[in-house]
Amino acid sequence: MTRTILYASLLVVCAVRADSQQQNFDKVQIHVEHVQHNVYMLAGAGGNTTVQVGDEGVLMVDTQFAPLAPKLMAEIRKLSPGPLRYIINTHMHPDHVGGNAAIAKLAGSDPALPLRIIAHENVLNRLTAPGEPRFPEADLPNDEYATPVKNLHFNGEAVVIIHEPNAHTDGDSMVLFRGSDVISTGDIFTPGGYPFIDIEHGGSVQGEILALNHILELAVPAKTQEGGTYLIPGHGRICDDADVVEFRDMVVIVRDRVRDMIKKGKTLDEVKAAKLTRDYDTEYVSSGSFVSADRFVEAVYKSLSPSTGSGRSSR
Amino acid sequence: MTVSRFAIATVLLSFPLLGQYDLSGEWGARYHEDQSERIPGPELGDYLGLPITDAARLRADSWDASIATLPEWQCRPHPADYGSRGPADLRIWKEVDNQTQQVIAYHTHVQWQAQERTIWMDGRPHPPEDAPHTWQGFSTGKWEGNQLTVITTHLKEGYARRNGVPRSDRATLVEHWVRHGDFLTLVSIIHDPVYLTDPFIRTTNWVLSPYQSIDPYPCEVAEEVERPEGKVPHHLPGENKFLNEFPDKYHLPAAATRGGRETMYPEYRLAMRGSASIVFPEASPQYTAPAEPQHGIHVQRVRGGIYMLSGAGGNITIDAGSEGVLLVDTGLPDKTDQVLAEIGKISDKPVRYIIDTHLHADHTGGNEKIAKLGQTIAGGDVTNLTDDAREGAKVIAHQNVLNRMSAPDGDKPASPFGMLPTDAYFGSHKDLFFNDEGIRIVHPKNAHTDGDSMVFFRRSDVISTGDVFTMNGYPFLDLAHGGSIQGELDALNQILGMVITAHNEEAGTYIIPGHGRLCDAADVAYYRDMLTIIRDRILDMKKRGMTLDQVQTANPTRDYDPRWGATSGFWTTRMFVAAVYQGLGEKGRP
Amino acid sequence: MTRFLAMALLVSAPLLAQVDFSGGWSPLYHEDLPDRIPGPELGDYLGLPLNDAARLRADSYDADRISVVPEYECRPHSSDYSMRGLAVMHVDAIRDPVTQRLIAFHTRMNFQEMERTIWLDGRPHPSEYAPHTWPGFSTGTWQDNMLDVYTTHLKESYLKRNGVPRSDKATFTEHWVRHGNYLTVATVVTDPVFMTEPLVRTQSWILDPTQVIGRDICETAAEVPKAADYVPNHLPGTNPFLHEVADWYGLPFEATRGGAETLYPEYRKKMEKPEHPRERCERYCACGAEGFVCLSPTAPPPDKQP
Amino acid sequence: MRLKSLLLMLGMAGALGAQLGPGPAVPAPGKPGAPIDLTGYWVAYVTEDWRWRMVTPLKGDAASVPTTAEARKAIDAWDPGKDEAAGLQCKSYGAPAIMRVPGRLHITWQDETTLKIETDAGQQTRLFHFDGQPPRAMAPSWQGYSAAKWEGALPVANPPVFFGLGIAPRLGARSRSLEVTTTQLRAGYLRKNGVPYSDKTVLKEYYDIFSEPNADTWLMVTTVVEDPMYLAVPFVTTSHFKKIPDASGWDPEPCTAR
Repeated sequence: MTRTILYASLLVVCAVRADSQQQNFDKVQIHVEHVQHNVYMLAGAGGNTTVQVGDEGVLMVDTQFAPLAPKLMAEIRKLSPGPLRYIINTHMHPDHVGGNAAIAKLAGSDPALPLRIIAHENVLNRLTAPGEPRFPEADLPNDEYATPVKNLHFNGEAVVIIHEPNAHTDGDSMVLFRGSDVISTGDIFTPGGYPFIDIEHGGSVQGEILALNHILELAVPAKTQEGGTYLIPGHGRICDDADVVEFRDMVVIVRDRVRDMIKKGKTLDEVKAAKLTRDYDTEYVSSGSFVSADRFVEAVYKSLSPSTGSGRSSR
Repeated sequence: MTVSRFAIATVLLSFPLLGQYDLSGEWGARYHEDQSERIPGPELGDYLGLPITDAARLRADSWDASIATLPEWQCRPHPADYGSRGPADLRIWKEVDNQTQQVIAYHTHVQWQAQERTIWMDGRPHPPEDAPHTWQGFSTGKWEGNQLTVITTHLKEGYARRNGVPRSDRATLVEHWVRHGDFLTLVSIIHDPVYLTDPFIRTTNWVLSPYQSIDPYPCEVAEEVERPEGKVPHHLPGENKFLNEFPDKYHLPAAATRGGRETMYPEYRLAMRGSASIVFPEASPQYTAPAEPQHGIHVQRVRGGIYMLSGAGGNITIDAGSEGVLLVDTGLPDKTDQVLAEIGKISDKPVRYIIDTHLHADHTGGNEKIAKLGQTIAGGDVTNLTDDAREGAKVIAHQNVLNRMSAPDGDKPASPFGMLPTDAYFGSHKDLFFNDEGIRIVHPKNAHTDGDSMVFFRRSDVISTGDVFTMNGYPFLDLAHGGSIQGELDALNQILGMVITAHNEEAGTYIIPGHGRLCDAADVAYYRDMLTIIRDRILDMKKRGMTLDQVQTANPTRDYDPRWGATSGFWTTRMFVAAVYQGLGEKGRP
Repeated sequence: MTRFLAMALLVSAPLLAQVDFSGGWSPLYHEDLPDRIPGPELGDYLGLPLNDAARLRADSYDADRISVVPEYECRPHSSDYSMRGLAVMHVDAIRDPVTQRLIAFHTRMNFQEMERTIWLDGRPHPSEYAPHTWPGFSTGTWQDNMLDVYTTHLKESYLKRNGVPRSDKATFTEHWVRHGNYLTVATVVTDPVFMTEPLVRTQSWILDPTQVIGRDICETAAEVPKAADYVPNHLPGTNPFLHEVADWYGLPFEATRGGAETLYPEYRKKMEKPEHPRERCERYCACGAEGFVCLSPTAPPPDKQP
Repeated sequence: MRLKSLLLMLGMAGALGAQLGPGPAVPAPGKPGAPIDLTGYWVAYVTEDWRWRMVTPLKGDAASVPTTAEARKAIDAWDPGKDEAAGLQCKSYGAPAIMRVPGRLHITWQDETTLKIETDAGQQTRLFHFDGQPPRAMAPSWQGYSAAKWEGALPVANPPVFFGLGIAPRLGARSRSLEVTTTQLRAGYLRKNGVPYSDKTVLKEYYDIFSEPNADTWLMVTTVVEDPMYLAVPFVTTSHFKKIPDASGWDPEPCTAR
């Protein structure tokens, strides 16, 4: 019974989040930041957008919301006049896939080289599952993959799309631009706030930790643990290896604390009452943050407790 | 007055050139010869009219069509010599030097897999032997009367017929293009010392078709078949059941379908009717284009600050940039001065790091001298002592290399202290950040030896593999130092896992082998397929209880020997087969 | 020619209102030497205006993390703590080649080669999306002979090397002033996440013309085998070492927990008696005295009261 | 044309001179020339050497002080009882140490050339004399005799002669710092647990003011203690005080030896 209630509340929250964004889109400014070599970050509303430009055309990771499409395309056109060849969706949430159709329409598509919307198979499954909010056909990925890794070679560099099972959701993808040495992590890594572990859509804290450790394995920092591989998080500023370490440690330490209380047979309410994350709340919870401390602890609790642990990671 | 004489001279000068024909235009293919072989594709076992050797025949018999679904082969295009045999609508255009209005190159675009070739007309030499080989090779052309004669070298391994008949990467292609009004004829002659007994000649025709438009041909790899890592589909010798399908269906004598030079001559019809004593004409000699003579050290730029130096023992990778120089391997000791001279031409900065891919002397010979001249990026912790910054370059290698080199090895004494690695790592990998790019040193277990390292320059997209991958012969499995066939195969598959090709399975990640030319993913894929097939054959023989001698006499590698085998030297084919045989334990994972 | 002279005079005039900090400076560890060189004791939050969140973060810190988590091995001090650590400093003045106007000071500390640039040419701070770095982004303005430096975009780091956190939302101001061969820098760290009020500290250097700064190279090496998701930490309430500093130095345990009120003189009246009063100093007593190297503590471990 | 531009330039130089402040670079001594306002109430903000200032350190603990072997003997011989008996409770409140004692300062101008600093901890009073006279011979005392001056224009190595045109010589940067030299000190303690300084000690102090974006105003005192007998090198510490609006929290208490 409780699952459906939570499920409904989540939907509401999702909707609310989407709606609350609805009205003030016209005030949203797109901020362009050059990350490294031919990769740029566009921050507006919702998830960050990554853009890779070069002589073969443009590749986008995540497209935020439909009303922002004109502004996003305007900024992209300043970076490159080339054709938009690929859109990669890091996962299914509306603040990352919302603009797919609008961007595709604005960018236009050459029939010989059709625009490809790439995402993991589970994203398509989730978006077309009954009960999910209806998405227009054009928003949906048209080139889903089911293997651990999907390789592209675009704009003179290797683009490696890596599936991280059961982390933020069960359809997460990270994009490594090997030549530019930048990783677009999607909502697996959100330096400004607690990770949103979406249990209902297959997320789990074990998968989240494995995904964060995988980022650390992929990233090669330069001198004094800084620079080298740069990371574009789902939300928040451009980061590097050291920022991910702090985030990973937080998730592991909170997991240790919740696991310790589960071993002692504590209920979810007792765990919440213990305020296990009070030393991290001042850093990761701010007025606008989407994941409250309780919600994060609840997701960790659900992932770890054997009975309802739906999103256990297979890897 | 002077002006006119000049004008006349130029007119005279250019006159003979006008005699050229112009081949540019859109040409529609005509499949009026071998249409069933060219469009639907050849039947399995159909080697009719091919002057192939026994080795080629075994290669073709072992070929399993489903190999084409391996990720490495899904987007493989037809190489230059077969482009005209597949769907071959053609577009030719000229590239003209606008100063001299001379034709400097002809470009061709073939419909299947949108393959493009450049035929250089400006008389430039062919690149040296260890330049990378490509699908379309390196072509130079010149007019002989109304015929354009084109010589093509540096071709990747391909096929004489796409039912598995191999064409080696040591082949040379000679083409003659002739235009008769609206008809274009191509005579293509393949000289392949490895798999052909005679030059193999074929002709193809096109008709001018100005309204033709050739579509783009994007191809992207997608792994759709669930199969265990490292599996390569092939038939064990003698177990290919499809070979007699072709003769039965078309009522042909089985022997004829096995090909061979005799089947090319009219006299063969008599042979087919049973008369024995027929003398066939002598085989004419195979032509090999004169590659630029390569003696001593040769350095070529791979990409960014990465150079490959060959000719000093094992290949040496030089990474030169703002922070200094990093070397992968240091070659033979007696070549060190030449190596240092070449490095000096590339960068004036000191050598900071030396990475040893493994312990053999042809890769670590120069450690002592080069390291001593180098200057590592080091220094006292916080004591501000700067003098130990000049203790020489840092030598990085796997722990096992240090263990083996610092201990006496049979009768050989331990290596001198200066040769030893100064910074040994253990575990699966070690990372460096040098010259503005991440460098990942990967340790494959028990491949060539138990101390192998492969170096992956991530942003330059180049991998130095050491002797795990060598283009000049079978891999030297050093069992005494921990090498093994299974480890070797895992290492090759690990390389293929890191490699991402640009288009049509070519370029993208470049690979510097321990010995031989600069390669890319397709070369490694061929090498991995060869080794997997040989391992399967020997494993199968071992399971059937054959002893090592019986296996060696059965000669399971005879179809690869002409290209990779050796009958003398320190690593012969028999020693290779023995190493594989011993490396496969009783259980011997397939 | 004369117009040129006039221009030269005009241009050089404001230049003079500046002080040259360039040169080699060696740190004077005449304050908090045991805390700065050997390193702070576990649980020693003396003199830090911490809030509860910071206290729990510090209590959960396990010093083993530096060797077990490879990403921590080569982590340098960020620019605020590098004033407190091994601070042999070299300062270079960067001048615009055309106008010879001072546009930046470039400093380099010997520990982990911490380099930073203090921009004096009035350039703006980068956007909120720009990456944060260990040295942060610093701009300076002159107040006659005092240089005020304002730094943002700092990575998360520490106020003390025993786990007391300093968040990446902190800003950091410095005030550089030179008196003859003495350089004094007041540092003010404002961190809304972990501190209830700004932390002000002051450090001094003396000019050292014969100074040599070498290299301090660090390469991570995973020497301790560990599970992928293992981060050494003490679960809340299980850190056994928090009473050590109070026992060793005969201090009231409450005071070692830090907090803004312990910084003011009136706190001396509110302090309780130490749980384990001591007579003589047993640890780092002569740290800094002539010819005495205080790297090895002399005291036996604290008497383990129940 | 050349003459006009020369005059123009002279004019500018003159204007320029004015812009840099009245006449010679060195400000007038005492109150009139004060580039910074030191007056008011200040509270010590103990974020450094906490356990050597807020509590009496353990006997023998002289960490951070570059003591000589001679000083070690005196440190081990410290006996608060003996000091109390001899009425020397204020030994650790002498000028070289007073700024390290946690407490409040009240700074006022006693007259045009004398600055007065009173402390509530130990109830000490220091007088900074700006009159520039040589120190008057007096009996050594806890606070000694302090001669003060505004640093004014920082000394410039070699002011070049400028073509003899009388243009103002090159000026050092203007300074806002106060420099105080204190001599004739009575032997005392740098710290409450008997870390000694001898009567041959010369104390040099620099006072600076800085303000923070959150409108806090801070006083920073850099103290340089030179003592040939007990200090191997000059002992340099810096203390900082936050400006407080009024005397609230002023808590005068006598010296204590413990």
